[in-house]
Amino acid sequence: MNRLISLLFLLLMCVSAQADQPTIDSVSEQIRQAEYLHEEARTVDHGWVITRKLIEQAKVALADEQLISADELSKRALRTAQASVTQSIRQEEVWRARIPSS
Amino acid sequence: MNTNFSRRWFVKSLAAVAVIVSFPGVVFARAKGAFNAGKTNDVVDVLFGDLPIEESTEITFKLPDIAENGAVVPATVATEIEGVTQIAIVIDENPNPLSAVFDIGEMSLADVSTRIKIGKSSVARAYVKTSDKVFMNSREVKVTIGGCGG
Amino acid sequence: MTRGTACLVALLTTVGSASADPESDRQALTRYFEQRFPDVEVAAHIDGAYALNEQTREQWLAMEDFPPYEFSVDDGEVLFDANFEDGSGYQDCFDDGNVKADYPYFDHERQTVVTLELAINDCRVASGEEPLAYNGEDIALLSAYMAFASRDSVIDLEVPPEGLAAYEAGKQYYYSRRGQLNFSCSQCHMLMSGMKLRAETLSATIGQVTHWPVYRFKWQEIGPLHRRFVECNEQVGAEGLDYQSETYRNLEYFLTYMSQGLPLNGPASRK
Amino acid sequence: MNVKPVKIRGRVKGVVANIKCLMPHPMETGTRRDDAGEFIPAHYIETVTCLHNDKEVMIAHWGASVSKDPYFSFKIKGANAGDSVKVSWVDNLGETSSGDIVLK
Repeated sequence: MNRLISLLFLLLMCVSAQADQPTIDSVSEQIRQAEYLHEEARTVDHGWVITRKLIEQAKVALADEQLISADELSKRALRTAQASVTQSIRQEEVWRARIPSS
Repeated sequence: MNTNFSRRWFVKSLAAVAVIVSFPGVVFARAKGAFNAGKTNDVVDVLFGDLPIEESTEITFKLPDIAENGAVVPATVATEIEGVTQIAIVIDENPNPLSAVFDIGEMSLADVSTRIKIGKSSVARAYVKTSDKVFMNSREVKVTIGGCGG
Repeated sequence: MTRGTACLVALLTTVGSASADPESDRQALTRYFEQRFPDVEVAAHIDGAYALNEQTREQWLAMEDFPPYEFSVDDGEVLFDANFEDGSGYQDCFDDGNVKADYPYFDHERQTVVTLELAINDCRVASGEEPLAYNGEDIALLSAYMAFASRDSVIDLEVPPEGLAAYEAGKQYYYSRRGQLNFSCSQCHMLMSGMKLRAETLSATIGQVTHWPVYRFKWQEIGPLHRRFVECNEQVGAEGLDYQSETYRNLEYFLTYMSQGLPLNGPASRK
Repeated sequence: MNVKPVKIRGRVKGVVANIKCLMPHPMETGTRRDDAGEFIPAHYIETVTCLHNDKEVMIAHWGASVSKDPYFSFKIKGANAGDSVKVSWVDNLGETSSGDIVLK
């Protein structure tokens, strides 16, 4: 299921990259994606503090109609949310390597 | 012993700006000025007036080099010097450098321990007063910011 | 040791064993710390970082001489002795309080790890009392009293087959990187144990749970183990979870097994 | 604040009694703020009086920079088992408490 998310996410990133001028819709969409991926990470105890902060800041900026900074903040929130999901997937595979063997 | 104890106190309390608290049989001075002083020199003036102050290694002044936590720093002042009447602990960099004063009665040894707050890295001083002289020993205490910095 | 063999040894020691059972995990971890700290007794690790740093140990012993958590133990005893509305009391669930060595255990009915804090609330609810908040003062005071009453009893955990999944979940949590800084608990408390992060000496995995609850001078009050889990999470940029959440209980389950056979020495003071 | 008694431990070795005590007290400096950002008023022990068989042997004067739940240890000469030791404090708000033991 996780693998599907990362592919879905990469697809979304390509689509939104083409939209030059941020709009309320494009920014809201990025915030929604960030929230979705952040929840995804939290369900496996891999939520990051920075993601929640960036999402909140993006929402405040959007509410103040600061489109440019809201767009930038939501993109950063999306990147950190994605990084936390990637971390959870990666750790699933590699954590056993850290156990001291007999 | 008791009368001799209070006569010495009576003289001292006249000099210092003191809040006289009625205490059965003993008049004592809280030396308010000393605790409100913002600099070590002012503390020393109020506590010891113009008595000569002499550095001395006769005072065992136990304090950690690096404090585990600035809020609770174990401090011990002990000395074999004869005729000690008072011990004071002063932390230069604290907003109010004077931390504690101990009036040592005849039947007490000059050996006290407590735990004090140190705001930031500072020189700490232990003063030991006899009837006519004051001895002082000092040492550096480092106070670090706690946490792993994450 | 030449650079080549060092890498070889590092490779060998980190090659993970298949899903080993708790006892061989514990033995492997014990060997790791025996090799890393040859002149530190395994049992000494119950003093955490103070077993690995002489200078801070001296200060700590000055604090332990007459520690401020004694008031929490006294207040906890008052709470422990008070009866519930229905006349029963904690004694009916925990005798004289010397029970901490029996926790946490894997509960068959609920198929979950039950910690001492959960058991305290079970006891209250069974007598019609309101459960205590897991981040509240009362439960910290009660645990302080029971930890004190349980001092020197030895951790003797038995992980039943049905409890292996919870044990493995706690183990996975401990060895997984998390948070923005991308650290795992094991990197600090195993690979870097005894070394410093800023002014902090890192304690070893073994002995990490034997002395809770703890009076941290930073908190200026006594606090439970899960409060420390939240703090550690946040220091690597990971979101802290709820006290007594399943993840934290499984983590405590794993860590308690890693201290199997060690004497309890709580409550304790820490910086 | 519900005032709690002073906890005291005393041991006689030879003719010297080593007294250790711990006093529950917040020792607020007056410069700290609570969660709401308001200053917490200064509240600290100002004077500690130590009696041996009801005779004053030591008076300590403390500022607010003595740590919370203050620890204080001192030594008394010419003490033996059966003697009484009492430690009492008064803080800047006029509250007071004490504790006493019989030396063993």
